[in-house]
Amino acid sequence: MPSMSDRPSLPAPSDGDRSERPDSRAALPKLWRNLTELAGAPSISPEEIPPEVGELVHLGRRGFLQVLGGSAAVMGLAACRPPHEKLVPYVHQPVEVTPGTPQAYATAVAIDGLATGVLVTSYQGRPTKVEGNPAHPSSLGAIGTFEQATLLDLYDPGRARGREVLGQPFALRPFLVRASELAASHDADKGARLRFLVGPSSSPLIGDLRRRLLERFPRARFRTWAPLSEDARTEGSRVAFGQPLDPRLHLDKASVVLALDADLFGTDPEALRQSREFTSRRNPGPDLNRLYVAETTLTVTGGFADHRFRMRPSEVLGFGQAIAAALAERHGLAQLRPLGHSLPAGSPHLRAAAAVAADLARSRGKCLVAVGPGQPPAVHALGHALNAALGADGATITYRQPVLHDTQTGPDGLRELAAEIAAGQVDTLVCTAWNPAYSAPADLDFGGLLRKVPHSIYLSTRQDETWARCNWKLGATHPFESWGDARGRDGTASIVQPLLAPLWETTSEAELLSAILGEGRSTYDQVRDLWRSRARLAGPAFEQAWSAWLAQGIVPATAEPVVRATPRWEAIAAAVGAVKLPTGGLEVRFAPDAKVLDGRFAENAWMQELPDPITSLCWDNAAQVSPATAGQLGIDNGAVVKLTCRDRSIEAPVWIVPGHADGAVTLPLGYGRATTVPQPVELDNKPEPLANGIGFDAYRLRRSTAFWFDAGLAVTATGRRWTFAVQQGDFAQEGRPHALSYTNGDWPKQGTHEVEEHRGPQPVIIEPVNYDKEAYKWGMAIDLSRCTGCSACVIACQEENNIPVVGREQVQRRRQMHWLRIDRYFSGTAEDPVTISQPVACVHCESAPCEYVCPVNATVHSDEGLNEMIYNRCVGTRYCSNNCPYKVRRFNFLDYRGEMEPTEKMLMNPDVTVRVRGVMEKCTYCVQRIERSRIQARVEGRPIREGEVKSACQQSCPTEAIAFGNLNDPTSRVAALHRDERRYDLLHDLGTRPRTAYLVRITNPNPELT
Amino acid sequence: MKTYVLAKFADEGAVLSAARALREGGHRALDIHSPVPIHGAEEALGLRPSKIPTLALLAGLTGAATAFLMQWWMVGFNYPINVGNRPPLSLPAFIPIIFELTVLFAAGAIFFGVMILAGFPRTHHPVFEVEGFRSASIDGIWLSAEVESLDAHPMVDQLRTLGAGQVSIVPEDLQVVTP
Amino acid sequence: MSALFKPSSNILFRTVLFIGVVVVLAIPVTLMTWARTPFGTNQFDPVTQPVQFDHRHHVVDDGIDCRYCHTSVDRSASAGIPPTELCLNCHSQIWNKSALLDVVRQSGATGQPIEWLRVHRLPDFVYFNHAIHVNKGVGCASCHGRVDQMAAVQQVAPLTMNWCLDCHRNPAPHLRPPDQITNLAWRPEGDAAAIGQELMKRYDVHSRTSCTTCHR
Amino acid sequence: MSTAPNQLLADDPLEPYPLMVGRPDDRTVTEDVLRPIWRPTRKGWLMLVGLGSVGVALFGLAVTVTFAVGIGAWGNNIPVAWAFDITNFVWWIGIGHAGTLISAILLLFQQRWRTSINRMAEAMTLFAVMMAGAYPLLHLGRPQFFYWLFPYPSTLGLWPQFKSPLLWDVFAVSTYFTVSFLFWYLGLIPDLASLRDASKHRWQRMVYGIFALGWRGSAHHWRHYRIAYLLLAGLATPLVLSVHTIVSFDFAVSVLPGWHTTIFPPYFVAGAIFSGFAMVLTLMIPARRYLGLEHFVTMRHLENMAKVILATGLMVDYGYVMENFFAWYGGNPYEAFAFWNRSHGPYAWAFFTQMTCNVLVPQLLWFRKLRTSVAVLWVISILVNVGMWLERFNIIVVSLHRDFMPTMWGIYTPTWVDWSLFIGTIATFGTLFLLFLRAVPAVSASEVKELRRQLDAEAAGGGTHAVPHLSQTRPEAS
Repeated sequence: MPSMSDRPSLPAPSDGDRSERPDSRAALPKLWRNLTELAGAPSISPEEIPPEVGELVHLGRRGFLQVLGGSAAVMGLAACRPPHEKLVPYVHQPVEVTPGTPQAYATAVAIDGLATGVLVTSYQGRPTKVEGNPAHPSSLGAIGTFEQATLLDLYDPGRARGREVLGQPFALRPFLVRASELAASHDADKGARLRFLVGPSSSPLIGDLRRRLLERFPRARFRTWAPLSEDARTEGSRVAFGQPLDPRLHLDKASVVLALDADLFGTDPEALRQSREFTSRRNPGPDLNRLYVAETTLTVTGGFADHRFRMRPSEVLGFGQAIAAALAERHGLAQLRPLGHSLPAGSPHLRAAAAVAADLARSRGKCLVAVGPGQPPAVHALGHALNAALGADGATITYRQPVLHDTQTGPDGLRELAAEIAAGQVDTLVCTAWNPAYSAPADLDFGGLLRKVPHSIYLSTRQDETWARCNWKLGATHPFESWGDARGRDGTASIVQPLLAPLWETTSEAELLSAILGEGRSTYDQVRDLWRSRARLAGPAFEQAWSAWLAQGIVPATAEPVVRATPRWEAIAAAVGAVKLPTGGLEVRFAPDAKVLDGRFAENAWMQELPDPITSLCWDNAAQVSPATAGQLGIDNGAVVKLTCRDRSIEAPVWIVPGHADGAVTLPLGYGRATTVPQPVELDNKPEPLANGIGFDAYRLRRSTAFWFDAGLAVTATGRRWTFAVQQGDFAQEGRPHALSYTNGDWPKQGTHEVEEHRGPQPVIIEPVNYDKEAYKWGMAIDLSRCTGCSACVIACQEENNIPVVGREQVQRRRQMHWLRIDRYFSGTAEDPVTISQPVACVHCESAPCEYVCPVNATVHSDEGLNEMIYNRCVGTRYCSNNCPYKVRRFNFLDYRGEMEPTEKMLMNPDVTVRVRGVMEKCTYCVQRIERSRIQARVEGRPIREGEVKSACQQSCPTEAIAFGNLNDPTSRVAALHRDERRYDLLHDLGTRPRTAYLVRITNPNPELT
Repeated sequence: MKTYVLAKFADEGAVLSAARALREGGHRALDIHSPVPIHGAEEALGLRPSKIPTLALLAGLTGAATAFLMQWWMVGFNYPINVGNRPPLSLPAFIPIIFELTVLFAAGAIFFGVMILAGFPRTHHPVFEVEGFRSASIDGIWLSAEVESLDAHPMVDQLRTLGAGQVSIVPEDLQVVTP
Repeated sequence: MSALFKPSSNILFRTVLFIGVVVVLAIPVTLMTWARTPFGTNQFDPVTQPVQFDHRHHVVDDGIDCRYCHTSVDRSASAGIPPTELCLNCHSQIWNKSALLDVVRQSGATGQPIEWLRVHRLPDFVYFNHAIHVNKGVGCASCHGRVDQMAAVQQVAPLTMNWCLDCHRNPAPHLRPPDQITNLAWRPEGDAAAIGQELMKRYDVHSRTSCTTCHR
Repeated sequence: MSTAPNQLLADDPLEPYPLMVGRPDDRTVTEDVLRPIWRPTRKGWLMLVGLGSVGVALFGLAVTVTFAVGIGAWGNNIPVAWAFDITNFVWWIGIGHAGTLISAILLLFQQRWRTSINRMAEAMTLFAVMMAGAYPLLHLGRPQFFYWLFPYPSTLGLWPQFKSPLLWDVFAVSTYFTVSFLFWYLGLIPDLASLRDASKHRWQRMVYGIFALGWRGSAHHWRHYRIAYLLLAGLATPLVLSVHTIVSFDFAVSVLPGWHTTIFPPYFVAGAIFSGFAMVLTLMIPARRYLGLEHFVTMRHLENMAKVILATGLMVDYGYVMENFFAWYGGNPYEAFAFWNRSHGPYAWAFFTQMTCNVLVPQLLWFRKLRTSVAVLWVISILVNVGMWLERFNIIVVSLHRDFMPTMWGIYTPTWVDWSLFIGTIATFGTLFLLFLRAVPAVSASEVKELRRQLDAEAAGGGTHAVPHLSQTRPEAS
């Protein structure tokens, strides 16, 4: 990664006009203005149109290509051109910019206030790719779907923009004045009628602003709201230790892991690190760890588990208690006795509880119990107790002070605020939390209350439900557009630096808060001053440190210290004893959605089209039920049902998920958006709100008192039906050896020689070409033992390779374009299926069936044995796809790009041709990265180093399940994996000689349970 | 000075014997016109077998050679590319195109051979000047003799004696005379 | 005269047929030929630029090296078009009154860049990289010709795929010593072939004809 | 024309129907054959052409939409990347083959019953191949670059990929069309001359005169003509086999279960003749009525064609049996599934309709009563066409929609564009055929005249050799 250190951090210019939005304008204006002019915009003087909008909107398509400073441009195949296109250089070329060569900048993406360090690849000021920052403890080099998807949001023409106060549009300067006037009106009563509703934040900068705001308005109150609040988790630790502590799991140290309704590898904020740590011990042999999962909904974690116990949400506590009881009775952990409570006779989990307890007891100090945020505090407390009793504390689990400014982010705070608003005690509500009108529990009717507030100030990236109900509306600046800071879950701080100046007239949270403080200082200065004082540095020393922080993406030694946590057994016992769980009837469980999380990614096309890791649904959510429950209710896939719970009801289509707990319904949050309106600006093609009219809104059934699950749900069929967009055809392997799996026990004896027949040479008439003499023989290996199916690679591939989104209707026609798909297979019984996920992209057959049928040489082999796809030669007979046994080729049935908005073109990776209608495309092993590295290496007169070329999927993978590299280098990881005894080839008997090898999945079931 | 003498005959036997008689009398420039091929006409007129078959054979071989050399040079020599691990020169894969071009060239040669050997297109010919000759493509059987204008009338008499029905003379100036 | 067609009709008919055949054959042949002519390839078409920049003067008279302006030619895909400030490095001192340089000074003053016209254009799906060629001994002149003799730069190479392939298949004749890369006038002394072979080894040249070398 | 009732049935019990009813003299033959061209246009014909033009317009619309929107306007997807397009292509090509077979192969085998039907059959071939040829062009994602499939010296220095069956198709289909056209036109020349000489209006005579190229029925013409005609027939025969063999290679050389089969070439050729003869019947039964040529195209011809349909139908059935047998016996699970899926999968309806039309229905032709009933024959011929279309659909779509990777299984549903293209080609084909019936003799007058001479000779007891057949080209030694 090119170092960040040479990055200029220009001081904020002093001239008043510029200092309006100094942070962005100051840091990058030169680069940016040149960038736009670079693009050969018609020479419009800045006066004619507002700079933020105008220059970009007037940017021609060809224009942007010139951003590449004159290198061969990117897009469009059949390029017929006007004579002599424009070639527009910089006026002042920024020192760190080399036309035609990308830079990587380190920054951080914070979701619900918890930062993940990222490296962003940027071409002359155009961020095009988000990757994990290896130096960051929450990333370790991996990157999740959501962090990557934020890049698409950045360029989305549908983003909210501008400032509107009581119907009047405001430029920044007048707005600052207006805001300070409003603030002044609260000085009299010290802000008694001033309220802030913010999203979870760990940013020291925001913290500092909050402190200063409360100094000026002592009686004002800050409330934090997150639809996926982890209050129960915090509360649980408060019960267990008397103080809110943040447990940190060290899965690499644990041999036995029990997850109680915890989606460790899915939607958990630490999923990246946890996946990496857990799979680091996912190798066959004595050291192989074991994962038990007790959950309601089938999650990626559950699918990856060695044993999965499906139970209604309310049963988890009982299961935990049963384990506690067993540990107390049979394994001498007496301190657990008061917590223990064995399961009623006839419970399906009797054996399980006993076996898990025994297994945990066997591996004291090397085991841990994790509890998910969806479980009540008592269960968390129980979890802490179990960990303490099992000697996990300090060994496999450590505790830190929470990094969020407000430990309380859930419905309770919101309820109090709602009460205050209802009582008319709030004159001004400053809302920077994400869309509370939509995401607040239904019983609070927060959307309705908002209208009661005389001055409701809402800062948002979207014109969403809340936007419609507030009277001060501010388009929010994207993190990649503004300065700031954020902390990871362990407290490690990162400086958030802008990659480009704001694309549109927008405001950042820091700007808004300091505006209310009546301060005009740029965020850039504020961050630097704050960190100067925190670091107790000055002058050159600070500048040096500062640029080092920017370059590394983290501020060293800022992690929270580990604190000793001693469980308060009585309190825990009391809490566990006192807990009242809703029971009776069907249970409903609210779950974050794998695609849109809590709904904030609903407008993100990448996430919408990403197939759900379990159901493979896209552009939709569904009421998930088990086959048995569906049978009892007499409903099938696609049946629209009426869900009634405590006199509230919604209608939702049903999707039957094997392995779902009986007697419960899972409702993924975040869909059913009807009110997101497109940005009302003159766009060539107005973006339709993506999320409108798809899915259903589960928030309407969610109560602040039953936040995560509830009972007494009634389901009645409406007789209507709904057609889903499902990307996967069939979920069974049909007895075919595609995704191979063995248990740790069977593997050495039985598996090793069974796998033999799925690898090795096939008899052929013609002696195949031998690539061993070549300098490089690129290959890939995918370890099914590590793949959780999290889908990060799918988005990474989409981002790297300019893969278009085709939309719901086209997916229903089976025309999705993902080069890399994750096949998930269910085997065994529909009640307790074995789930296995298998990433499949082009396997680059050496004897490729697709090639010899192409009449025009559009797909052929390179001298190094890559299966090349040459888009500009393709005439689109689609014969190659017919003859591809892996069906990994994708065809541009329609013009999926259409006329792109200028900002959408900025997203395109200039190293990859943008495909036109009528051509075939497929995974290229990221050949653009290979060639870039090759040229770099050959210019420097050295061979390409191991690990220098990483495929996008490999780079993103949290579990390092994907290895890519040079098979002719015996020391490379991929070569080693190709030699591994677990290696096998997909559809080996066809003799296609694939370059991508798979490694058999090894599970580690507990012998007592098999 | 060429002149055509056309004689209409009642049946095929008559025209054949007339033709034979005239050839024995030393007339070579004879032709028989009929709606369907008359067996024995070639023999009666002493025509040598057609060259078409030879043409077709040569053209066919040319086609085959062209097809093979083309494919060999293009993918085996000029730009050999590794396609699906198969050798650039895979002869079996060349066969279909070799065959097709053989047929194409041969067929072309046959058709254009007829055009040239039969002297097509020739929309005008002196014999068309005789109105009655229109029956030649329907049911009429005609014999045409190409003679010096001075010999036209003797020829007419000779044909009459050989059993011709209507006889016409088409002189140089195409002014048809029906004696 | 009772015949349907006049005697002349034979000639007419045959002529028409002949012309018909010729036309049908001529169309593709013409197209293929045209694609190879300078009209088809845009060769030898001097481009008038917004600034009357004369390479002859700067290269020959002032002896400025190509890399002084095209700075990233040896380390990046793009050779780089000089920013206005680079022009002004000199022209703020010399010729700083010349009317020829109004555009440049204006650009420097207003921050509005100079809009040059592209002369050498490859299709968008072709990924040409200057750095690797320059570092492996391909001189500027090989593709750009004697720019030092051009009043206004023109494209001298056809820039067709076939032309690229010729060199990629047999690079030796097009190589030159490292110190001669930007020497537009360089000619190999002595046995050109031998020199080429020797340079092949020295540079460790592996010119490839695999598709993804240029198309990605 | 003289048609005595006793001539309606020949005395041979095996061949009860005569090749020609009556013994019309040359002039009558000419008049009978040319009459449909001279007589004023009829309402029925006009209505059919009008109907056809509507279909042509529909075809034009669908083509426009396809070019404007892209292949996405069709129902094709991944995995079913080929569907109606290639199905129709194979179907049309197959239909074309019957024409060449009748005119060429029957000529070589000296089958006299070819004489009065070959002209129509050849015309059908031409039009069918035109329709077939449209699809390979239409189905391209980027049709503007179709010429990349031809080996021409481009500035790219790149050539076509000669290992691809699609490229073989390009050569096969274009050769096939050219040869069929030359063959058809050569056969037409003597009749064009008759039209030139017999037509009433001068403009008619002029037009036909130009196309007759100055044919004078001269012995010099005939001697080249006859051998040329025979040689073309000799070339067309292997060509026909090669074309459908190559078409079958499109599937046979792939790795796809249900495609990768060695019996495809013979099985495809048999299927082609099967469907082709059915189409000839479908067209000829109404045509002979409309042209008033029942005495030239007699029940003998219809019955013979019915017999060919029965025979080739049985060959096709054998193909079905074999491919299913090997799918089971071969023991390849993917192969076995592909065939199981045809009869048990979502497209089972297509499979069973195909079996009914191609296996059961033709068996009716065992019965003379049925195969000599014009109405029954006509219905059967149409059913066979339907069946053969479905056969291609099953081979292409049903094999594709569920192949190796269950996760990529899918369903294909045609859009209105798919249907319009299909119907559109049928309409265009029909319209062209109607125009053909009005423009040139649908029965070869000159050959009928010859046939009559032969029949006369036989009647005179001289036997066939008394009057030479076209195939005997060498003058006997004198």
